[in-house]
Amino acid sequence: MANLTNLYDVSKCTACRACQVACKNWNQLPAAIEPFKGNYQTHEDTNGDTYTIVRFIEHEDPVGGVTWNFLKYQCMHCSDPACMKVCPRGAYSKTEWGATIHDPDKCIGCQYCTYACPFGIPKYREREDKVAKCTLCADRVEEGMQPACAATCPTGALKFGDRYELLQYAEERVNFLRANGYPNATIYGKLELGGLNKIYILTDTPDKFGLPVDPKIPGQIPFWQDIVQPYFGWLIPLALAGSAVSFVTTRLLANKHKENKKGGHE
Amino acid sequence: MQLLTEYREDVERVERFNFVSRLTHWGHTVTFLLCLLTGLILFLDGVDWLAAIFGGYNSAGLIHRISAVFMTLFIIIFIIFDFKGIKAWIKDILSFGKNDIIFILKFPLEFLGFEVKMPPQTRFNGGEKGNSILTPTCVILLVLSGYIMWFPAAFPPGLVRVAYPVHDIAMILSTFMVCMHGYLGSFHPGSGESFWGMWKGTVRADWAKHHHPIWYEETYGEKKAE
Amino acid sequence: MKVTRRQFLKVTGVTAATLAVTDLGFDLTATAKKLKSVRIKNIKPVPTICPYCGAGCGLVVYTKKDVPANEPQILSVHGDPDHPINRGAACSKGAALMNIREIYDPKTGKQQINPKRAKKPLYRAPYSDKWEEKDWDWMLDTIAQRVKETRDKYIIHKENGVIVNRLDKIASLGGAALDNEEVNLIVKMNRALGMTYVEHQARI
Amino acid sequence: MTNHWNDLKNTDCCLIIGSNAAENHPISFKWLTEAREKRGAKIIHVDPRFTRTSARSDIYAPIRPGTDIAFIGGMINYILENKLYHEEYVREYTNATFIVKDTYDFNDGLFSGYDPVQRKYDKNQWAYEMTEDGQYVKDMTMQHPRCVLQLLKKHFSRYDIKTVCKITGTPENKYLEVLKTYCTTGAPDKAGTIMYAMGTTQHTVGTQNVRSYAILQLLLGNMGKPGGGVNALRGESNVQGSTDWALLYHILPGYLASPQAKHKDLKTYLEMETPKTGYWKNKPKFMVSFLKSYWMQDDPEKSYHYLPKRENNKNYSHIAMFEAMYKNEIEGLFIWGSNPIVGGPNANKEQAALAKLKWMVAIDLWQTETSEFWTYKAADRPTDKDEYGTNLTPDKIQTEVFFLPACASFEKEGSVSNSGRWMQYRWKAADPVGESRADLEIVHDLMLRIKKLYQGSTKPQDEPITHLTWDYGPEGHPDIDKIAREINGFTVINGKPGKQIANFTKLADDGSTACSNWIYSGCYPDNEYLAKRRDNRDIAYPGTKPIGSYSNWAWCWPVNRRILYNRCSATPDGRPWDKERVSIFWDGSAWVGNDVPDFAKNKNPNEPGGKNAFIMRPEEVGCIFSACAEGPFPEHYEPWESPVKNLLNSQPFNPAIVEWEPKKRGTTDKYPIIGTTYRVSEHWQSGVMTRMQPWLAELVPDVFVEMSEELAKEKGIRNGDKVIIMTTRGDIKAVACVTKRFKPLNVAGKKIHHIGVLWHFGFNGYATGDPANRLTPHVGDANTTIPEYKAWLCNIRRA
Repeated sequence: MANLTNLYDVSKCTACRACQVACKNWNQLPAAIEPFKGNYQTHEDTNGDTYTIVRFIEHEDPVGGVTWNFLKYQCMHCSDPACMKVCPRGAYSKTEWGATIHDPDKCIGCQYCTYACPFGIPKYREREDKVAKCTLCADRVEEGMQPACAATCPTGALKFGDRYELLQYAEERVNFLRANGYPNATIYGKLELGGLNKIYILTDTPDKFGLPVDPKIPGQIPFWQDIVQPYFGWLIPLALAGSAVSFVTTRLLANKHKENKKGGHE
Repeated sequence: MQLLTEYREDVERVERFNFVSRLTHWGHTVTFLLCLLTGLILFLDGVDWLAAIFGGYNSAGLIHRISAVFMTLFIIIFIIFDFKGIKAWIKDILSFGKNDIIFILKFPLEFLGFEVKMPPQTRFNGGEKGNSILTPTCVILLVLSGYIMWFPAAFPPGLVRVAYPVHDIAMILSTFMVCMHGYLGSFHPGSGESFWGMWKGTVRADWAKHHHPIWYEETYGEKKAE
Repeated sequence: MKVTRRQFLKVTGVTAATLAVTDLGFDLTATAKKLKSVRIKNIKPVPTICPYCGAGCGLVVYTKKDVPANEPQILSVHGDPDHPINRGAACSKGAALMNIREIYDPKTGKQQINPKRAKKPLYRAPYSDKWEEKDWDWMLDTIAQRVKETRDKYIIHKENGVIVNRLDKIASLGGAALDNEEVNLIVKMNRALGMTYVEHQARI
Repeated sequence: MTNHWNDLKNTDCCLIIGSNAAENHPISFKWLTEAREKRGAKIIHVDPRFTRTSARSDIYAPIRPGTDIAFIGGMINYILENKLYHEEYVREYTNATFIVKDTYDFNDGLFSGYDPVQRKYDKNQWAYEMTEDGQYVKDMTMQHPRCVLQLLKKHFSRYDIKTVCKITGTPENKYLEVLKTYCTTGAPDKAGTIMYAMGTTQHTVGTQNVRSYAILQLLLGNMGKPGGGVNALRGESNVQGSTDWALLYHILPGYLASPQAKHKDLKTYLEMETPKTGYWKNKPKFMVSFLKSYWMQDDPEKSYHYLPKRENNKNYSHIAMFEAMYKNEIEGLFIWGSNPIVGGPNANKEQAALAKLKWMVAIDLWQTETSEFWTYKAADRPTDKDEYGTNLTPDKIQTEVFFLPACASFEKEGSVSNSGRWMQYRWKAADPVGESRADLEIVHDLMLRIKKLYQGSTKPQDEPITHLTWDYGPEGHPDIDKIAREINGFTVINGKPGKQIANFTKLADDGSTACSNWIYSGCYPDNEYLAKRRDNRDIAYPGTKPIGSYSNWAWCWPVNRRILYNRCSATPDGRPWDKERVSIFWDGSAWVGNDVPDFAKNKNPNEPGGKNAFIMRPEEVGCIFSACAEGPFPEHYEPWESPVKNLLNSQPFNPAIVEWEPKKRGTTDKYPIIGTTYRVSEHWQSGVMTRMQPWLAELVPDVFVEMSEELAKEKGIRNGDKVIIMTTRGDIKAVACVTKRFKPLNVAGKKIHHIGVLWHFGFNGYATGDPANRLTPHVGDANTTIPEYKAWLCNIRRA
């Protein structure tokens, strides 16, 4: 089955933050009111009640002048998600069309996923002692609707559809942007981490939007998940088995020698 | 078949572990096992039955955290009330030498029940020293990494990410050690008196003289008397 | 499931949607993952127009039926996919429409009536520092009385031989967010009373 | 808007000036984005602040607040000098060919006929030259020295690029870019649109700002075309409708002037107010039908006197109202969902004025700051400054306050008119909260009770009430259908409603028809309220492409016409200027196409008047030259409070404005920084709707003031610091937002700092903060008295 995903074109985004509200409206999330700290972007990061935020980043260079970059930031729905890898409860799963979804009934709030995620996306929700994140509105999509953010986007900066077709459109669009004043325009999410199920059309390099240029799953995660978890654990049964063998052999040998009453070390 | 050696009051006994040491030891035994079992729920897949014993995943998590706090408290108590003991213990561990290496090399045979001639040992033999180095180190790592994982927001993300494998590795190593130690300290026929040393605090003087001659000499022997 | 070109276009909102808001033309119900079934399924939305700026975007409100007036009724609010101006879109304010009536409590996550909404007529007596709750009848009667008192005292019927029927002592302000039918009546009342200070947001 | 939202997709170039469209009208960018993608359209943003609109524009040109006329004047000059105007259009569809009398003159910022004492002009000095039989004298070659085009050329010749940039602070290269890009729309098959909002109108020269846009668009031939027009982006869901309904002192519904004492009877009124030419010559029909809708039983000659006649030439506007209130001249006040102590200019004074009322009725969804102006928290100020005696405790405030809870827009039903004049219905979706009620029910019940109090009165001054036709059913819930039918209009038979009329062309001046608002006539012609229509097909006229008219969606005034002045979307002989974007055209026997013609349907282009595209004007052409309070052409005047001298004339500010508080005019010695107020996408107007909503309070939780890094450095302010902003009217506290997007302006070689403050805030809600309007002055435009919120002087320091 084809992957369905969101395409986000920063060159069309006016940062109205409708996506942020529509997300709360659909996912029934309360507000998380924080004081104003000098940037339009009130939340520095997503939180347990805010699955998506729009970043506001200012740049200035002597030639191009001031630019104000906006970036909608949320779960990237990685094809091989680290959150899914580390979750001890198997709360994460991939839908067959590419969304990474999280089952709150299984979640125990351990937050391993939060720190495993190269984008720091799953966030702890204190009032439930669980982690929460963007679902790509899987419930809506499975009923034939678009995700809430894509449906509400006034300018069409967010489009939802077939990943392959959206990538084709993104290529055209990036070529257009490169020829029209954005020489560094690029696609993000096509190749990153083996292809994200979230595609960005950027007017500049990813670092100008606060995106990791080459996102990687932190090295500790595969070491932990692929080596420690499956292999180290065998030491424990080994110890138990050794003890059992010893329990038997010592007694067998003791019966044999009899005189061994006094010996032994703990 | 006899599981434990008999506790005998009719012979001379000498103190091997004071009350604080024993409290710490047994306190850790309980909290460690609780943490282990509740923690294994996450480490192993498909152990819902184990979670069910503790009343589900959430209460297992709660028990894990409470036990961990007590585990920490025992360490603190130990440090506060028996600092001298710790110093002596560490000193003894650090005196790891030739005799200890020979002990460890020969140990597997003894483990299986063969008669082996061991070199004289200090308060702790080579195996115990190994255990004394590894297990507390692992426990400290478990405690530290555990708190990092409990309060991830208070630590740098890199440290949090390291904490997970560290917690796991420390858990595996310490569990390995605990299994061995638990067996040797109780059901291994040779352990004999050492169990009572930790349970009641005293061991038979003759046993001490035989198994830990150097320590016995230093503590209860003539040298001490001087 | 195979997404055809036509279906893709529908999903991306390129073609104008039909009245059936939820029908986007493809079927994903076969997917194995169990999800909460969509809460607006089989609910007919009520179209409204966004109450904020002058764009006049359409919004649709999904409500639970048979819920008492003072309890949360709204399931969701979306941009109206049939509306030619916004085609299903809504800005942050429009998307938040539900908050005018209902909010989610940050402590419990529970849906509740927005506690800031005024629920009862209130009266502040001269020199008082607090509101008193009053019933509608008392309020309307007292206001009508005040209007009559002030009007009877100050209405100018004739000035220099010309009938002017002018009342400069009562003013009316506001109304830009009200419906046409409402402002029609407000203007009618104001002018019939003789009011001259009739102003609203278009001036500021 | 002369055009409408969907039509923005038809544009080739969009000049956004005095508007932050992307933030305050986000959906506009849906259609601009489409125009950009499908047509390669360019978007230009001219604004003092680099906003989210600027971020999405092709060209951003900074401008000093209050210098739009200089900016546009320079464009007009550039167009005339380089002959970039659409000549045929200008010749046929505007008054460029008209000859003006030689009494017209202009000297050092003053037109002829100025009376410095009254601060008023004698507009007769600027009259057209007329033939003896009452025809306009024209020169179709537009060479006559006193023809409008030549006068225009002369007037704006002083607006050269260098001077303009010195005044506006716009870098020359950016200005040139704007000129070159926008002026290409003068080509016959191109269309450029101007989008403006309160950044244009909230000035002492607001009206002339808009006039300058109109001149620009007429010169480039952009009026009446799909993708063109002068488009006011209106800020409230029904501010268009409520303006059409005349919730304003100077008009009656449908833009009929409200009577003054000088209009001593109906006959005099109609004689004075009805022009001889243009469609307004039908005014008697509209006025009489209006009177019939109010007092159906009475003879219009009599019921005319039931309407109040205001004092001749007295200003009753918002500022005047609060000035009068402050002077104890007003006793009672109704507030229908308005919040003047946050949204009104000089909010401290307006708050103090409320305390002088005897009684006040506030109708709103929430406790607004205005409804709680008498509380302790309302008296809270960040500094000791108290210029107007606002610092009053409740025990000193006499005002009796009645608060009536209103229900939300989706808890009731009714229609609203958007900026594009579309009248759309909103259905009831949820129940009102608590005891809250629809404003319709409130006004209905209230009026019935007032009528009851006056029942039986025989006093002549009570007749307007006792005779008032108020036939919408018993108390409780009025019959909205009856109201809608009255809006459309019907015949009157024996003082009773007869049949619905088709539209305003069927109205009569003999009392046989009633219609409460003639421009809305046609919304309910038979038994269907057209505002409820939901057919969203964009049907094209055979042989043309659809242009986004959506003519079967809802209804639009006048007579469902989606683009005004659409006669000029076609050549003088009736062919479309652009075959791709056809509005209407002459098919040999009638005007047909994708819209309702703004013209007589069967009038041949070649018959007399067949090219007169602006039928609402007496001249029946577009007015490049048009008498406003401060002159027939826009001239640059500095804002009332300005840090610099006018480089074009020696007038300190607009010579025709009223100075309400001359002593409160701040000067640069104490207040060297230009201040401006504005809104953001996430909040709405005085914030009383949005600050009460957690989801929106979350997005913008506090009042902030934007400033450049340079200014912040000078003042020792860091990003996120609390700061105090000071003007002669008051001080407020706000959070500093230090940004690269603000730059000091270079005005005539002088470095000028400017700051911008959000004005959404007040002391109630999930997000609270000081109202920025405590800083703004009580001074307004010379024609409309719209306050000058957008340019004033202030100073700033760390709190």
